[in-house]
Amino acid sequence: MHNLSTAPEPGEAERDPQPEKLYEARAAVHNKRIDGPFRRFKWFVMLVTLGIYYVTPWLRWDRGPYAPDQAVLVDMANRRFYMFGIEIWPHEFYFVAGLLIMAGIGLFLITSAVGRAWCGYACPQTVWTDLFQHVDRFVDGDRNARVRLDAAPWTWGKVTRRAFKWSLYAVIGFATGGAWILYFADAPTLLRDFFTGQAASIAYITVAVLTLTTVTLGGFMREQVCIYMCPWPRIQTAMLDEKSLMVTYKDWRGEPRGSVKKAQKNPGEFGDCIDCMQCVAVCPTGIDIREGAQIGCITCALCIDACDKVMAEVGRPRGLIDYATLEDCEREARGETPRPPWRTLLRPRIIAYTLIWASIGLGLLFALGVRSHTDLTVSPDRNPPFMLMSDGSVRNSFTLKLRNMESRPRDMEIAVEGLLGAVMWSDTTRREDAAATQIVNVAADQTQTVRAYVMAPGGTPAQDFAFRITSQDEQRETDTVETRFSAPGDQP
Amino acid sequence: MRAEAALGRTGLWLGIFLLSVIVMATAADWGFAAHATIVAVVAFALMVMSALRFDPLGRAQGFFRMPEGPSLYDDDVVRWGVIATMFWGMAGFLAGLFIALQLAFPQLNFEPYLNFGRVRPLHTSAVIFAFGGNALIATSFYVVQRTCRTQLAFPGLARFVFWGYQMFIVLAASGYLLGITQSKEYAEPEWYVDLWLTIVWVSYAAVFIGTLVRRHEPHIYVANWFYLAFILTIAMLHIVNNLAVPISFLGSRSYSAFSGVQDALTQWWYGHNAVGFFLTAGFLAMMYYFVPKQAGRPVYSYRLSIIHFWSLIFLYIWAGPHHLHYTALPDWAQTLGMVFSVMLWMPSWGGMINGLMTLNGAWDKVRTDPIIRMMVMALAFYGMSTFEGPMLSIKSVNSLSHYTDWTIGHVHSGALGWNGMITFACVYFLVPRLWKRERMYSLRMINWHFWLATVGIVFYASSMWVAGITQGLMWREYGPDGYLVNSFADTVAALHPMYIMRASGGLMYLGGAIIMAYNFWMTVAGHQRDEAPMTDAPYDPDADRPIVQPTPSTVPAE
Amino acid sequence: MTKPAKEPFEGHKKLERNITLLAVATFVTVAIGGLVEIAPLFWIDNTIEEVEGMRPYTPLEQAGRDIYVREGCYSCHSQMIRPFRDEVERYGHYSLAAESMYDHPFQWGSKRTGPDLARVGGRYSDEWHVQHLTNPQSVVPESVMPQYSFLGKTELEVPDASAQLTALRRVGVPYSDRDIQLAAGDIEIQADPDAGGDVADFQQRYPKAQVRDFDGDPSRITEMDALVAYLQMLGTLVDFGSAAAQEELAQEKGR
Amino acid sequence: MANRRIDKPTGTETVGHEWDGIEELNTPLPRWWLWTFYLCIIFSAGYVVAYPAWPLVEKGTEGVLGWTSRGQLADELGAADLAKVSVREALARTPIERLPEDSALMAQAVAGGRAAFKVNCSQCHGSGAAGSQLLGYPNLNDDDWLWGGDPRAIEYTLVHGIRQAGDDETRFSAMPPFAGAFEPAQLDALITHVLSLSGKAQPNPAGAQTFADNCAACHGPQGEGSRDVGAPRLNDAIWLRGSSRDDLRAQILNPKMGVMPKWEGRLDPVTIRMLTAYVHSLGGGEDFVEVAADPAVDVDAQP
Repeated sequence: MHNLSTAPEPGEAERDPQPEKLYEARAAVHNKRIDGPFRRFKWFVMLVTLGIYYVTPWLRWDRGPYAPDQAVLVDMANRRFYMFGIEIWPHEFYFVAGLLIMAGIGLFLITSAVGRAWCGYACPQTVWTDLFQHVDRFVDGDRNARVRLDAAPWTWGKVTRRAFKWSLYAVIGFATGGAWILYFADAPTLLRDFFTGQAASIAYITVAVLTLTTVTLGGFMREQVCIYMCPWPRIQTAMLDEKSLMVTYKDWRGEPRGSVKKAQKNPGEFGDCIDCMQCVAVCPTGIDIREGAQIGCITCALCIDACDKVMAEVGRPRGLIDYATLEDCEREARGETPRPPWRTLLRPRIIAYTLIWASIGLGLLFALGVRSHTDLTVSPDRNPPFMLMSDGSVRNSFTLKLRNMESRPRDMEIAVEGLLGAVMWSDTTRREDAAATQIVNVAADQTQTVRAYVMAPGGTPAQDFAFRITSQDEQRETDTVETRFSAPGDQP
Repeated sequence: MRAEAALGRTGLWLGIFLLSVIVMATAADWGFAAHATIVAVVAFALMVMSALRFDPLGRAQGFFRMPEGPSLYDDDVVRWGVIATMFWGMAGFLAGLFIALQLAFPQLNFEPYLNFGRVRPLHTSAVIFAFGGNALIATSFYVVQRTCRTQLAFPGLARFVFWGYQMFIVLAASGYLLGITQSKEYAEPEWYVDLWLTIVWVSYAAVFIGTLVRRHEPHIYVANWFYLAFILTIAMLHIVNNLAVPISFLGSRSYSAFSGVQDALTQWWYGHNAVGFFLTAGFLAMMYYFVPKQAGRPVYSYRLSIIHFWSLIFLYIWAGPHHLHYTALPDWAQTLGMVFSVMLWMPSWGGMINGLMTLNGAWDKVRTDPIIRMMVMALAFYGMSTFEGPMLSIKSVNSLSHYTDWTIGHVHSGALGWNGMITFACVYFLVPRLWKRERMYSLRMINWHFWLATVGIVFYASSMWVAGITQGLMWREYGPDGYLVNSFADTVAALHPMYIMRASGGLMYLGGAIIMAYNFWMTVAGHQRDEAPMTDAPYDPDADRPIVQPTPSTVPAE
Repeated sequence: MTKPAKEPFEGHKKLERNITLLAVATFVTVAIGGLVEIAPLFWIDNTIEEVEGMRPYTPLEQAGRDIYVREGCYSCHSQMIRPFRDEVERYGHYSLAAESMYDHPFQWGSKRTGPDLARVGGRYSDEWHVQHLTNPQSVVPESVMPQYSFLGKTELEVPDASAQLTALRRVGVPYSDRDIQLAAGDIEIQADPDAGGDVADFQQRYPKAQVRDFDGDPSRITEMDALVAYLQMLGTLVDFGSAAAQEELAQEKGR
Repeated sequence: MANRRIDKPTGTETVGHEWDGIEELNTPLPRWWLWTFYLCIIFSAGYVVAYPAWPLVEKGTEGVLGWTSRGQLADELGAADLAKVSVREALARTPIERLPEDSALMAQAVAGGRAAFKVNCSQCHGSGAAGSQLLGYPNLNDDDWLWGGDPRAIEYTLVHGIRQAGDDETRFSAMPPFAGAFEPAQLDALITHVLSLSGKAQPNPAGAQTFADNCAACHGPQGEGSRDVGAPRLNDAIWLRGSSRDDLRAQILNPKMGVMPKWEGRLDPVTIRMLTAYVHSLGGGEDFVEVAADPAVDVDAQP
């Protein structure tokens, strides 16, 4: 692959094969500016993704006086994850597992429907590489100027230019890392603290690390990340089949290649490809799509834009390089008409993925919708499991955790159910006030630990019973937990 | 002549039978007696069969429709190895699914024999040593013959290696259920089973090295370097880690020669390198032969092979202490374990790069060749878990991840993704060639297998990753009052949904393996499914260059 | 590794052509790491801290330990408290290497599906342990632990307690001749002190040994007795009461 | 090598060997790979200098940072203790009987007391504070108190201990041994009577007489006990040293009397206060009531 990433000139394949160097340096990719529908789409996706990334932390969401008002916030200190109207607690982390699985299946779905579209448009590595390539173009000019500058000796002019370019890299990197930390604390406060030197050291470290990695990966390593390091290109490649959309050079139409002049001289001998190398020149990963499928192709389709433009200029039909499935290519090569795109999209595999993906999503939504904002956990004392009181009655002690997931304080009633004659009191009430129920106030958005003492008359056998909590507001949410009352002579 | 041989064999089995009956009668504990019984039953059956000149192997070979007559290479053992790989694989996956369900639904423990603590080593040993080990033995015998252009040295010993290894598996696995274990993870078998394995393993080394000595190629192929490193290192690890003193030579129980901190480090020196040399070096050897074969492309970089081979085997051995971060192991050893794991990152990735870049010029096949697809996925998972591994070895990460399900997820992304997938790919490559069929019964079914396995891994890895982080965070969660928030039982309760998701991932993975077994059986039976064609690398007899008859003129093997 | 004039890695071809060289080079390469890391643990003195109180396990505790090993408890329970604030506050003082110096094999574990057990001794009552082992969910409803009710129904069988201690002595546990000689009787004494054995002598040989009927069934010695005896001993031998010792541990460098 | 060739799709030269149709390209190492490898090695080299890493003869290298995992823990625990300073100060200021009014502070005290209890008290009272009937360590979870169960009484017991020689204020009482004092039948009757006090046996006049003559002075006419002299209550369901006839016989003839260390001087006053709060919170704690308004006087009145 290494030589595919160099800009191949005609005759390059016969270069002198003297591999005397120990390692192969990365050959820089200087991709040419191009305009066209796919390029415009790429601009659009870039704006949207970067926009989401930079704007999200600044969105506000009113959650009342007891919770932060940042719309999307990962609150590590209090272990809460806020996303608009949703608030996830640590014990609900399975939502994250669900989301991860959805992300995985979602990528399967996208890949089988439209190939490596993720790689081509939405992947952060792609978006940032694109951004850095625009910086290159802005500072050093388009492809030819950059190739020349690369080869030129290190004059002061070149040094200044490079310094300017790399400081732009650093600014982008810093902005990337800087925005990241805003997701983990109140954005306006953190931003102020950051520049006044009052933020936590972890914030500075995170920004430093992310700046460095952004500049290294986006500014310098670029397509090498996709080709060598990232697992997704391989996994996605493995997921493609003959019905997947890929950027394809239609070799039966293009070959043999010949310039317009040659074709005019010898009509009928040459294919549509005029070997203008525009498809190679615009490629952000520096590959030659005409060599067929390869891991370096992230299917950004810029070569389609380039080729279509050239075809229009020379007056040949567009689509010499085009999104196509292998099946359609075979059909087209045989002279049949390709199938309409919806037939490719509506195949069983895609429908199956969509169903799996959607049902997990619906399941999660359902779980979110019906989850109670009141939650109770009970752990009985293990040592001693029961206690004989002086009047012969039997007492058990429990640690209850009452979770109030509403952002306002609430009173909760704790009741003992299914234990005849039992009374309870807690660490905040007096034993003299023991009764079958107790009221506890739970602070907003907090878990309240309550020691509950349950006492049953002497002779009560060991048995199962339940605690039930009921919120003392109009919702009257309840949660019931079964547990066990131990007594002398308990044999499980 | 044949009668004499049969008589001799009968006598041999009779001897073993009598010996095991004596052991059975005098055994100090009933577990040891049970194992002696197993040996006695096998010996008795073989004795009767020998006496009746009933040829069970021949019958079985007929049953599995193995090709008859002499062939270019000595592939009999390889065929048996492929069957064993699939059989133990299914057994191991099933055990894994069972224990995954036990963690979600503890009612599924059936005391005492099917309690989690006894089935868990059964699962790990079945997948690592039975499934992985058989795959390694079978492929190494296949590869070494072809890359050396010679037949196996000591064919009889090679058969002993295979059947002896199966005996080891049966004794080990039945031992776990009976409660015979020395409790060292991945080295649970007791002293006498260890001794037996030592004999088998030394024989294995003899066959393998002997074959290399007989080679008719001047150079030793890179796959064989890895196989060699795997065989030698496993021998070293196995012998040192299993040093023990039995209470009685007629009892199963023994006590490890080392104690406490020394025992711990020896064990994880062993345990980590069971991963490093069994599951990495050995499987890289498989990769180095089967990926270029299936892709029909040259290996990407000879130089990379050299650098990554030597750096991998040198560095891997040091990484054991990262299993003991923040334990009572001295800090200096922990530091070494961490830095060597970090340095191991690039050497590990060297194998991935060499495998994947071998596909340069053949990437189009990934779309249409389900076997290559599996290999690519295997290498992708190899890359991911060898990145995750060094990351988990960093002490601050490890302080959160250790003791949690994150480790379990990490291990399985390697085991299911890398070892499983590459083994399946090799099996699909081997079966048509070994049974002289044109192709597998169905290439589309390979596709199904691939998808089920992949989705299964997604479920498994994501749920365990989240479970691990949940667990790690909940353990160290402090309330505003400065005291711990969660009781241990709270963290157990929080994992329940993740355990169910994990089990469903395991079910899918097992489902894929069942499809493979069916596909295998139909292929062996000589059927070909009528289906839309897919690409495969067809068998090319010209590539099989003929074995050079031993003549002095050829390049001498050193 | 290479001279510039030559093709890189030309020297390696020698190894590729010679199986003996290749095998020896491979073996040497893989042997180094283990030697450097493991061997010093046997000679560096501060590997195992000097603490008071460690003693070999009583035959009953050792029998319980064998059951712990047999049931694969290490699959889910660690016996290694790491020096972290949360672990120290949850489980007790962090584990020392000295505390497992007589553990053949070690039981530090690698996964905590259940809690750490390094200092479970004395935390819960015998009755709790018996009930919990018999039916874990009856006392901890969230638990995913298997049931071990058969332990209470199975008579403890130690074929030859003396041979057991002899084997342990061979691997370095300092049992005295008397310990070995009295091993079988010691099991009875510890699990059934009222039967008339010389309890004082036993406790003098095994300081801090807890002597009682553990499983609530004095009529016989079951596997439950042995396992509970082992669990109740865990982490109780070394006395961490003295603050000076802790400070010394915290300040020791080069370990 | 004779059969080197250029591989067409990649344009790279092969090494020139072939095994079963497999060739090798002589591609140079990817530079980023090698450099990342070097970086990892440089990082490791720095790390092993900074941290303890290499085994030597006597010990391992110490690392220039002087870091140890145990030292780090000590620092962390120190920092955590520091964070609790304000709580400790508040506890030192608050008289124990006013503590239950401040539920936040009480919760802090209970949590701290739980930790201290595990270290200092669980050896005798058990980690669950359930004591031991066999060994006569009182159960602290129930509502039966030998010396009083309100916060002040508990703190007093903790500070001065029970039957501690050398502390004039220690709680002290002694039950005389009655070995040889009773005829066997008389003793039997007495035991029956004592059991009858809590409904475990039929009343019996002979025993009642013996009880009134010998025991009622301390244990009270109905066996209600006396906290002033630490005489256990005999008419409830709780038995410190067992309720079988044999247990009672042994205790009458040759009474065992427990001791408890005085914690003053061993533990700081705040820790003692936290322990008090914890023991009080176990479920049997009594409210501070006017009857025991001046426990110091009561204590002083002891024999």
